[in-house]
Amino acid sequence: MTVSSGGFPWITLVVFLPILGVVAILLAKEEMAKWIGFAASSVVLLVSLPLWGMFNEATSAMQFVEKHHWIASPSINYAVGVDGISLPLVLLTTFLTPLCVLVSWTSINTRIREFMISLLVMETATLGVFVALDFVLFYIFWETMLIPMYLLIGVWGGENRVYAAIKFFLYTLAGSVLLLVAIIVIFFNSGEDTFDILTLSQAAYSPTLQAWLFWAFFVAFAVKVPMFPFHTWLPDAHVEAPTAGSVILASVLLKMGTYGFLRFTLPMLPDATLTFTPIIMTLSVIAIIYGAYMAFAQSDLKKLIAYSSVSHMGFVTLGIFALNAQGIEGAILQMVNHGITTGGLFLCVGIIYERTHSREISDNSGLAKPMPCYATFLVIFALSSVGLPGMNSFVGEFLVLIGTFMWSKLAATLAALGVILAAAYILWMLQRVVYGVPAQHMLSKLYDMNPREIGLLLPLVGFIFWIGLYPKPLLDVMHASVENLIQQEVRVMTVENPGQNILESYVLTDSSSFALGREALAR
Amino acid sequence: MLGTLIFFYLAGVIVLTATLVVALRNPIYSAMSLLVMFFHVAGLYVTLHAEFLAAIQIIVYAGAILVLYLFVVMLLNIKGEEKYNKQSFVALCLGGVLLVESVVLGVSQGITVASPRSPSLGEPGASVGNTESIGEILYSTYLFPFEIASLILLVAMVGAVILTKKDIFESKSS
Amino acid sequence: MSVPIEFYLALSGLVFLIGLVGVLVRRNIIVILLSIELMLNATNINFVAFSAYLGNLAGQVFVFFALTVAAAEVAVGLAIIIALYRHHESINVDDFSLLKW
Amino acid sequence: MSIPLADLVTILPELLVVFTACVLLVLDPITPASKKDFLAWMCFGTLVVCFFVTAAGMGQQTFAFGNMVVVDSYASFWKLLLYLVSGLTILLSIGYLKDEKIELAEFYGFIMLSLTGMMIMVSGTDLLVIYLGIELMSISLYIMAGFKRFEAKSIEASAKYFILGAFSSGILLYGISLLFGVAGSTNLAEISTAVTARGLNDPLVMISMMLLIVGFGFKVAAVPFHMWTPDVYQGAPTTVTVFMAVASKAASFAAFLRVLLEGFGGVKPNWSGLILGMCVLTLILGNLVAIVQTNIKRMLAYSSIAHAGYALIGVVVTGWMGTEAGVASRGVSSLMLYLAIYSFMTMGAFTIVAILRRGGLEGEELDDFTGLAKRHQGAAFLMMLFMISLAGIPPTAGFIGKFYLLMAAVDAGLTWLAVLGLIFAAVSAFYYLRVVMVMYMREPSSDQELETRLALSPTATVVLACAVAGVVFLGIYPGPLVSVATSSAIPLP
Amino acid sequence: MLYALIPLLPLFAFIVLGLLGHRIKDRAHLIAVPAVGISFVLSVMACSEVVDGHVLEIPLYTWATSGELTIRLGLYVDQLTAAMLLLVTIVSGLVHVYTIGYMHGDPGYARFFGNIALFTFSMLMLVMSDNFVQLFVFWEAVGLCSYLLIGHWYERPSARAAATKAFLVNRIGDFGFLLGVLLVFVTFGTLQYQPVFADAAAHVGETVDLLGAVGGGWEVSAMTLICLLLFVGAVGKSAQVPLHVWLPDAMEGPTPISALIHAATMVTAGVFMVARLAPLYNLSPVAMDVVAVVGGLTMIVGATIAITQTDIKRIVAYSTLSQLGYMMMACGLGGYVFGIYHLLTHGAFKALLFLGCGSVILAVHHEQDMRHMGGLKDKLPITYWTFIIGSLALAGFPLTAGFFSKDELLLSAWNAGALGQTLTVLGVLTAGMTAFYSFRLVFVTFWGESRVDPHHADDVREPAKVVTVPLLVLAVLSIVTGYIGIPEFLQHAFPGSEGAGHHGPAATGIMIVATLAGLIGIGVAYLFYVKSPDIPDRLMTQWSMLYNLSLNKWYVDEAYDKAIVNPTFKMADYMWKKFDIAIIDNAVNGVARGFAWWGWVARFIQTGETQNYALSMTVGAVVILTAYVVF
Repeated sequence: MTVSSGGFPWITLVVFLPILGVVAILLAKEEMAKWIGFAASSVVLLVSLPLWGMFNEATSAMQFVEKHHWIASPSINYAVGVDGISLPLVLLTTFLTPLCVLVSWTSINTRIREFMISLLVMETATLGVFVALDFVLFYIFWETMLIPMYLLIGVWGGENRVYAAIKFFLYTLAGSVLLLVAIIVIFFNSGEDTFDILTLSQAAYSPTLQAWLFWAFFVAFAVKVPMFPFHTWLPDAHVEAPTAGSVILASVLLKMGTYGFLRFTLPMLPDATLTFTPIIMTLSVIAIIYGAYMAFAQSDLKKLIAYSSVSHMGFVTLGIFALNAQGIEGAILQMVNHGITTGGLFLCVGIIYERTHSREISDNSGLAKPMPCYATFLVIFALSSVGLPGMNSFVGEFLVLIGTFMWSKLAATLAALGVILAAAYILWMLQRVVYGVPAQHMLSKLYDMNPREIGLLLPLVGFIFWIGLYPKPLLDVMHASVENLIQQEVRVMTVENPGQNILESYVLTDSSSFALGREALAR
Repeated sequence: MLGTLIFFYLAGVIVLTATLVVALRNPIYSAMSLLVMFFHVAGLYVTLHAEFLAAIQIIVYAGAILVLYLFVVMLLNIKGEEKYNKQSFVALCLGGVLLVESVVLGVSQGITVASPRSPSLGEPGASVGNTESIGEILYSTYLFPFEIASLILLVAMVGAVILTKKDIFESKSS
Repeated sequence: MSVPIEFYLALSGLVFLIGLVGVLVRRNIIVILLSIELMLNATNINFVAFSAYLGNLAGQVFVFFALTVAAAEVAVGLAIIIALYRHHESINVDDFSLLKW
Repeated sequence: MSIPLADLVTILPELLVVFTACVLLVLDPITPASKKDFLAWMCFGTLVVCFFVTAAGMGQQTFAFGNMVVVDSYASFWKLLLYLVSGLTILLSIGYLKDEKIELAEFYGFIMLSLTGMMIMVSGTDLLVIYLGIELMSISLYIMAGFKRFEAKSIEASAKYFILGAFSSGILLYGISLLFGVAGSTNLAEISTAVTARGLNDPLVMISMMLLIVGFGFKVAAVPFHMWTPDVYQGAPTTVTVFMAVASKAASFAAFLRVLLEGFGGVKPNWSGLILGMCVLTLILGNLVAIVQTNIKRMLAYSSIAHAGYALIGVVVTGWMGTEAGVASRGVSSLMLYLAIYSFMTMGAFTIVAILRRGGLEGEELDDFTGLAKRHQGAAFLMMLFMISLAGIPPTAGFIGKFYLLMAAVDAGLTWLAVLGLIFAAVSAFYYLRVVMVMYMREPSSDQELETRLALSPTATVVLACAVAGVVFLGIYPGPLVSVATSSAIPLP
Repeated sequence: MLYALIPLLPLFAFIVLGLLGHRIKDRAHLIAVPAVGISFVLSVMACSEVVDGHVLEIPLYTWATSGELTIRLGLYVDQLTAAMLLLVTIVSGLVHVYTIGYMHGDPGYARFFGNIALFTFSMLMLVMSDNFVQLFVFWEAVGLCSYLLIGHWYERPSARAAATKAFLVNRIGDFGFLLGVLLVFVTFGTLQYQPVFADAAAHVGETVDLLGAVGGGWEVSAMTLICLLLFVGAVGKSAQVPLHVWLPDAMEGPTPISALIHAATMVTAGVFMVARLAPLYNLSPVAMDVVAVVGGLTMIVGATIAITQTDIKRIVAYSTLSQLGYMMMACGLGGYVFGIYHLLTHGAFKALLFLGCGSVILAVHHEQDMRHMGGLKDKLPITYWTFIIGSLALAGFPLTAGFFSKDELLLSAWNAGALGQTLTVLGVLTAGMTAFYSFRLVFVTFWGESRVDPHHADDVREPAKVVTVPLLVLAVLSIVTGYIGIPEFLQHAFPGSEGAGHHGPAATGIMIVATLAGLIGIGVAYLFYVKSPDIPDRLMTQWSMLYNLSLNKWYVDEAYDKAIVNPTFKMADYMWKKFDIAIIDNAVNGVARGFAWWGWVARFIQTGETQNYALSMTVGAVVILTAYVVF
């Protein structure tokens, strides 16, 4: 039987259109591959746009829901839908994939067919992760994503690609081991015969169980994010991956982890969340500062950006576990921002790599003269990742900092330090790459960007300034869902100390959440 | 009383010869002592009123199988006097452990066998064991296993041919 | 019946163990097969003893089948030994270990 | 003395298979070498027929030959699986035997006979019958393993298999003899009543159970009784390896489970703990050693050990103390599901190995796969698919199989076991992906380009098609198979 | 609503130049200058509207909402803002004109105009903003502009470094500023000025727990913390000690920039901010004192360094530093009106001085060291005379604008209690030094015989009109601004801060002393550099220690490099290699290697010998049986 939304199956269409593209590529000739790839991904983008238009900001409920029975026992459904949390990420994904195809236009010239296929499968998998409303479905997409990424890195990557690919694959796979078990445990403890995420979010689990599940989830998500101690796969993967790979990796893949926190950890394990918030916050702060600090030491552009990603994702987790509207909305916004900004940076690196075939800063210095247009774009993206006001990242970081500040002045202060560090390494990078003196042996290779490259960077710049100058629309999409999410926590906290809504409990007594956490643990 | 004496004689020889089979360095001697043992096992069967089996024991085991062994030994004329395997000590220990443990178990819990099916047979094994009744059930109750056994023999036959016949493939492929 | 069942059990157990040890200690395949025959005989002793003790023929029939199987195994086994001998000019088990690790 | 017709009808599939085998052996000498394929197709046809016969009788439970044989949905499920596997093996062999120059029609005969043995194993309810079934299956396999007589490895595999097999069946038989003493019969039902009556710590019960577990543990290749597996799998002709790895393992598991549940259902705590230990060891050892293998057949052998470990999780769950009936049957069904899925992916993987030829030999070394994606995209892609599935990564069937096993484990309160299993699934991903890596991310040497070719006979294509269909379809829509397995698990207590 | 155009016009100019710059090239000024011109006119109108005390509020749009946070952007024009508007538009306009000549033929001509247009926009938005976020946004935006403009000639390594340095140091300040803003939100629940000012008084008693959820309970007064944090931003932006190091280096940028950004407008943003947030600062005496002290320190430090520098632009830069010190001090002592007053006049004459330097530099072919100048007063009459005026104003010579503003500033300081009076003394001292170094500059540069590089000693001549006209205008302004009653105008913006009585002994006393100090300074300069030029050298050798201290800017830069910059980079590299890779990553790979190793070990169980296999089976059996026996 079918419990469909009755309406047109938008989500399914968006998610599985890329697969159609794959089929088309298989049928067509090798030369056609990239054209089809581009066509398919653009169509997906076009189809995904109406979601934004038809999205109802008023409700926190899932929208465009489709639900079909898939497996009878245990009842697993094909259930998809979006809310204010997933919608931005879905759009981000659909928006970035065409760019990835474009940037690979000339840089990928071996096995184009397989490349495009991997890219499209990747898109389906990632979209699936963001829209899945059934835990098993989610996990399936979550894992499926590994394969195409593995190939992207391993087949089209740099010198050390195999090592990076296997490391990426095994690390993330091992991470999600506990996730699967946790899913099953939740299933048996929820008291209902369903893997439906929303239903499972409503059920109440004993604090001790929650504590276990929390860490099970944590490992899986933290590896993806990646959070501080689990970050070492990122530099390798980023450096070795082809440009498109890096972009997808940074812009979409990392978001899965933080999305996981938002979608599962917070709503399903409120007590445990409150209990362990301090730990996560600490880790996030460490990630912010540590990542930024590591970036200082890098002479390889991609490595530098990779470590900066660690730092930026630290802001996201920080915001999420601030557990208040500003923090979480800032975090979601920051996911999008990081996608755009870091994506842009990687695209830039890819463009220059195509010319000089080196990622070393020393080889790619002084581009302002020979490639003024490129330099401009690079500066814009760099400044955006510094979190310059008027650009996208500032909004996210600002909100996150507000949220964190309510939780702990100290945490916010340290996090803000990260912003200074970011400025330091990014500007230092600019000073060398953009303004420095060009390396003589490279001069001949430095020609400015062609229309295709400009075309693929312009939209990103557009977003940077749109979000930077008028973030309200994007935020409005989130409000309802985030509010609903926070209510989950409030429910718990009011159990702890009635008559206090979450904001007060943070603003008035910063330490309340900590205390509550302890009690929750004690129970 | 007499029965017990006979049993102990037979058992003693059986164990002895069995040990010799394993202990003797020369395969031929081993085979020979196995032959001796087969006869005594057959004797044991007789004391248990399984005359038919006793006969088969002699015919099949001693007559067929063992001869087959000797035949192969001769065919491949293996020089005797082979050493024991390096692991023999470990093996003996393990065997000992198994023995001790089963004895311990047997003594501690005591061994009880299922109670006789048909008490009507006052002196057990009197009527049973005669060839007729065996044949009877063999072709009625145990028909199905009987057929399977025939298949096993078939397989063995064909398999032996395939494995041993020289230039079988050449002839096929030509 | 004069001889208690335990004696038969002990006997068969002993023979079985001897056979088992034999399989482990001898290197000549033929002797190993002989040891396996010991194990089978031990089984048969059990069956016959039980069947006599319980007074049902099932045990004897089982011996009958076990015997058949033993015969078949011997046939195949010897065939394999011969084929093996063609390759290795030896029938000591530890002489052939192409396949390992 | 008359043979009741009903009984014959009940075992109609067995009769058909045997009949075909005999006909084949008769026809073989009189058919010209060019026509041999006909015989293979004859066997295949028979299997198709049997498939429908069994499928039609699915659901009801009929005993035959005085409760020696039962045809219930449990047995039928396995039989269907066995037909499928044997059929595919036959199809694969048609081409393979030619390539390997061991084109003997008897081969198919052996497949049919050993299939008979397996069918008897899965539907036997009397230890005598089960034992004979095992022997029939094993003896055929001994011979098939040595089929490449002129190759030392093949014969060595055969010999090792034979010696250890005989050894284990000796042990098994002794166990049966003791049980006979315990129950006064070899019928599982009576055994279970006797065992239940005597309870846990009767020495005879204990020893006999120990011996049975050793015997069956050998057949299903559970550590520490697994050691024949790598050598035999590597040495035997690949199609035989497939047959052993899939069919005989499935049949052995089926019989093992039936004996444990119907015979020793009363003393579950007595064996579930043991099986748990074996299960853990098997998981760990299989996966660890597979990491360092460079020969694909051997690697797959170890992986099949590891998979036996996963399947054992199902067995453990059925016997785990404190699990009520629902959980137990979930264990059984998940085990059946897993083995069914495992058959597809293993079949596929071995098929690729069988059809990939370098020089005159088959490409069984990891190195032979280097840069396969360059030359034979299709084959490389399929191999990747099977590897992914074996590693248990969605959306392939392998994931579904693991998923249900883990469900069962967690349901039985063995969460840690589930975690362990998954950790080693991650480990296994390493060696499975290495194959993918070699195929996709390494450049083939120039001579390799010339030497390697794909001996892709039409029949082999069919096999691959089936395997892929299974791996993908069951991965995306496992519903039907799941429900079949669930319903088939019921007859066991 | 019309006044929204004041900032928007420069923005428009920037956008046009940014997109079409490569087309427009040398005609860039045709877009930029008119834009700024019109916004000047509009500013005048705006000014005239608020002159009678009421304010303009122009809401723009809601920027973002999140939870209980709502940020509305808008423009807010009161007298303070109006005055700043005028200053910005005038100086910016003149600098635009001046640039036409100064940057003529520069490859980055259009880019340059684009950037200063952007700067003008940002600066205007900054002064007009009506909430903290907007303030912060443009606070950083102007920083960005200065970054881009300092780095305009990025071929020069020094310029690159200076740009980065400026941005980073500002970032450090902004870090405090940002935290201040956050604290404001947490305390007041809003970020709009008016509501915050409205119930500022209500929150005086409040304290915040510094460590928050981390525990510890370290309570401090919210208001003070807010003010101090925000002031950190001001310290960075207005180059107060200890974050002053970026300003002198910023002189690497083209001179018009130095005039516009690093003298007249951006660097004064800090002072402006303090004045703008007077309602908060007034509530926190502690913060006020800190502001005052820091200002005073900067004042004296800047002066002491300026007296020994030889790069003309740096001299002026350091004087800017110390003048900013004056203003900050004034604000800290509650004399906002006079702080801003001095800010305005200073804006005029300091811009004048910079542009003067510019035209000198232009004349002597981008030579900045005054030891290679001299005797220019005949060759560059206009420059010379305007420069004199500027210097007089800077030295607080009677009847110049500088005289009035500085005088009233010191007076108000004197009336502000003990701290105020000590600082006043310092102020007078500084005034003396100021006079000294500014005239040292004049004498060495324009008097005496020419030491110009002989190659182009002969073609040293007055630059084009576009350069000289702005000089004249500014010269006029640096006189006039003293007479048009700016303080009275500003009074409205700072209720309750009626300037201390202009009459009475204190007033006259201060006036006389300050003037005298100025005159003495000039005299000494004359003595040293005209009468007997050997004195300086003698002093130099006698007081070499002090001399070097001053010459090397108190070694602050070196200290920072040694203490912070270098260690940071070294440490980073070490951490990365020795911790990230050697420990964390190694642990990760170690796990994988571990599994592989165990596999490698375990494979040897598989000896290939059949009987070992049988043995292992037996072992299995034994183990099982033992298990049974034991359990």
